[in-house]
Amino acid sequence: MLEITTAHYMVLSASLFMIGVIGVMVRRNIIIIFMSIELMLNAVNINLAAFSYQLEHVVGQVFAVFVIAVAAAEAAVGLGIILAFYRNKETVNIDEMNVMRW
Amino acid sequence: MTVEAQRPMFDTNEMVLNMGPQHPSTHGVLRIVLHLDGERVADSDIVIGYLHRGIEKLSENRDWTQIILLTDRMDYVAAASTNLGYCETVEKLMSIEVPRRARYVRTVLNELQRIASHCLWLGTHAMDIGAMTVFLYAFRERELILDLFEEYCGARLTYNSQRIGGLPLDIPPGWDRKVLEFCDIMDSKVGEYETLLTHNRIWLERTRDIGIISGSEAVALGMCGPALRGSGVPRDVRKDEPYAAYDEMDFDVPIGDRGDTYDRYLVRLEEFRQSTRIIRQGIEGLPEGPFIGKVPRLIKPPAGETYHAIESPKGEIGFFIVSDGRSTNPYRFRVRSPSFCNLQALPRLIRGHLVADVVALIGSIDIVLGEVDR
Amino acid sequence: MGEAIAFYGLSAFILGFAILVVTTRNTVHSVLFLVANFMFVAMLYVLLSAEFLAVIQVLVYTGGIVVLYLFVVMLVNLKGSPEAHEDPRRLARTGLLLSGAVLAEFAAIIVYSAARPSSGATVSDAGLSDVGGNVEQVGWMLYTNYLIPFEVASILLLVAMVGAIVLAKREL
Amino acid sequence: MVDIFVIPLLKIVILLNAILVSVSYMTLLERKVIAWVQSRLGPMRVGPRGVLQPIADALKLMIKEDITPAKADKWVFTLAPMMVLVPALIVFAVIPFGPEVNLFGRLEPLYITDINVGLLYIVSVASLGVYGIILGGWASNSKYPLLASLRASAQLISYEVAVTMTLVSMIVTAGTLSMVGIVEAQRESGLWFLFVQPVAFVLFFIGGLAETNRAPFDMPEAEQELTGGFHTEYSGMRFALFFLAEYANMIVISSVATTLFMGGWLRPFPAVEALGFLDLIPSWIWFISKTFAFLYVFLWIRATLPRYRYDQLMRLGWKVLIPIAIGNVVVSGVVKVLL
Repeated sequence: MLEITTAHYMVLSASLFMIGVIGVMVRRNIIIIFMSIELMLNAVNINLAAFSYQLEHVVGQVFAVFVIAVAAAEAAVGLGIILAFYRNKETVNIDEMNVMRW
Repeated sequence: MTVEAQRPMFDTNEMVLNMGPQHPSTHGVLRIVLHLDGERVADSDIVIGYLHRGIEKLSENRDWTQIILLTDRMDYVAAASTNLGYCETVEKLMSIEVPRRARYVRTVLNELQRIASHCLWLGTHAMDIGAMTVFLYAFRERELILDLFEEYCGARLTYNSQRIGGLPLDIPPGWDRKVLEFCDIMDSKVGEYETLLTHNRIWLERTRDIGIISGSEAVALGMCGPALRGSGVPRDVRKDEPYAAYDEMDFDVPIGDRGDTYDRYLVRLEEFRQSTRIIRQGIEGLPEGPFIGKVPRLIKPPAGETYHAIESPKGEIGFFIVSDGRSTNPYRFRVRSPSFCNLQALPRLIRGHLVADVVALIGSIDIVLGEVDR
Repeated sequence: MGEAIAFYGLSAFILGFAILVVTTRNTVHSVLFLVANFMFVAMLYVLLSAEFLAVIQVLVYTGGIVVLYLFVVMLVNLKGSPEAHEDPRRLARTGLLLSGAVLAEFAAIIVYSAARPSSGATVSDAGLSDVGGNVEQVGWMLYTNYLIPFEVASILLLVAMVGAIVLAKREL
Repeated sequence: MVDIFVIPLLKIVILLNAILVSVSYMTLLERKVIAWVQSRLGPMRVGPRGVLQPIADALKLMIKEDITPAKADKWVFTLAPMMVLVPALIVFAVIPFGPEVNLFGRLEPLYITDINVGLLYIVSVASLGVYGIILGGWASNSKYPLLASLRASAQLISYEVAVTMTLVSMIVTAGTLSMVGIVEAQRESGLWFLFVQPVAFVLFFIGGLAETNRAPFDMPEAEQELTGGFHTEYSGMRFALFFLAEYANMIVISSVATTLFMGGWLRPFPAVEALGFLDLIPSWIWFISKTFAFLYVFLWIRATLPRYRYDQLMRLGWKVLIPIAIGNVVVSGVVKVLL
């Protein structure tokens, strides 16, 4: 147990990912759902960094950088949508986001 | 803080913000209810009356000389001008001839008062826009004027410096020389203010094109004084209806051309220079003679009514007084105060501007709440 | 030994804060826990000698993206956050499903690493200096082998920026 | 054991105390400098010529009642001042106050650590300070602080872009991210980078003023407009923490500017042999005096200039500073490749 292997990092990553999934499934507040997605992306990054460490190659880190870039884009657009939606419907409950237009 | 508590903090449409009555840059107890669209002022309500002491009603129960004391408390940063306005009105009502020497000293006092008041305005106005050093520089010079006033009448703020028919005292010996010395100091210090502000890019950005008001609109809103002259209207009671010794003085009335905050600033800065010019003329041409005219022991003006206005630092301050000719106090006493009239233009000025401009514009119209609320 | 303490400590914090993010009612607190979570993930990257990634994590994620979240949370200013499904049993079903998935995943990892011990060489043995948080190496990779993905990512960011402005602006 | 635990801990303790003392004395310096500019004396009562004023202030702030507004979010309200101060303090870990010097027979560097992503570390940690400001304003549950904190965070994020772009051009020039490496690069080139990258220096300085919320960019705490800014509802020690953070940030910006542009601990004109006698002055004194020169300029500007309006500030940041910074990066890159 005292020897930390890549498997340890994978278990951590899997657990973090699952917490993110649970957040997405259970919570109704779309902002929380977005944050859960960020948690999942972080879990992926931990995996990438761990494999990069194991394989002694930086390509994993390069991919993690791309993931962060995509996360930034996703957050910007997603939050823009939340704001636009909130302005019209005065809610952030995902159950009420059931129309294609308003 | 909140006017409508049930409103969410960030309504997407409008937010109501209460500025004052305890706010560091509303210059007293002015309260402005701002309806904000983002940070832009969509509309505003001005709430006054927090400093109402009923001076007008009070005056109707005081005898004529006691009222001078009350006028001190109206525009408390320019008490000498209010004193003068009241005394001249009563003199007009009673047709008292004021000796020439008294009229000259009154002119000098009035102009000293104008410089002191403008110093206070400049300091606070610059402070509102964030230039804190100007504040202390301007107060440094104001202090010299207060010293001069103290030497003349013993008080530093509420002077009680005029009497009906003339002055309470002749000028102390050597005072005239000190006043001239002060004029020299003042002329150089105005240059200092100008170095700090006039060509400062940030100052220009903060004041240019902020609160533009055209001359006709300003007249329609009843604006007066430097705030009106900044819009290009050459209205100055000192020139148009000379009182005291202004008809014998040579001076210019500076006017602006755009009517923005910067122009109002320039007009007042130029008035510093014109005031020292008038003071020099007043001291150098000071005639000999008595300092108070022939005034009856009991002041009891004949029945009648009169209106008389003078140019106070803030603008045209007018007194409308009715005497019934029987009692020793006025039947009706009413003041047209420049701060009040200028304040009416504020909602028009701040509409469409940002919150930060609101404080710049309050400074730019130069109000004193003691005079607004009376 | 030191690595084990660091790993378990960080993992506990990461998972703890992640759970708090998902369970907290107050959205602002939730964002704060997310910040803490990201900081600990950054520390984990340092443990994996990916310093560049750690710094980028703090700079972009914590200092940028989450601030954006905070902004939005304040702008929408929720009094009571919307909660609860119409069907409460759905929660239980989801939970069951997800626990199964997690268990399966753990099993897979353990089986995998037990079955192929040779490739699952302990990372503690791995040379730190070769991979080790080398900014130059990451930069080199980004600008040579991964130049086209890099450019695509920048276009993506540009598009996202334009999109976010279009969406959030009240009237154009 | 001594090398990995005792020495660094000792250094951290010494540095932390030095920083906190200099931060509190910054308040005195500010009051004195501004007073002199305004032809006043400044604090004179506590101690000879007022030198004990910061201690009196600290005592006063500590014994004052620490008020939490009834409707405030108590946890966040308490946490916010710390979240501002901590990033400002941990940045000092990578700032090199001097090279390796001989102390009691040991060769010790005058910095806590030299990591290979030093500059990025500073940028990223500094970007965390914005949380404290936003949360402080939000947790107060009051309008003016909220408005001020939104302003502050928008300002910090905007100017962070410009400052980071400026730092990129410095990285290109120096060829390293390590703070020590940047100073060494200046020694090798024999020139302070101030003369190599004057545009970057000006941009960094303006951006630094905005990042530390100093005049003329001090809208977040524009007391004339917002009655005090994001810390309106704070009192006592928590209020003091916000101020400690502001001054600590000023020192950070000055130290980083010194390291990047003014040769860090190097003497002026490090390549000119004729000035070798200046090396008699210890390196850390050079560093501290340069930093103080910067701080003095900060105060001088505060005493002189009016305040920008919020939209003008944003316009300046996005339409002037960021384009120039990007252009500067491109030019630096091209020059670096061509030379």
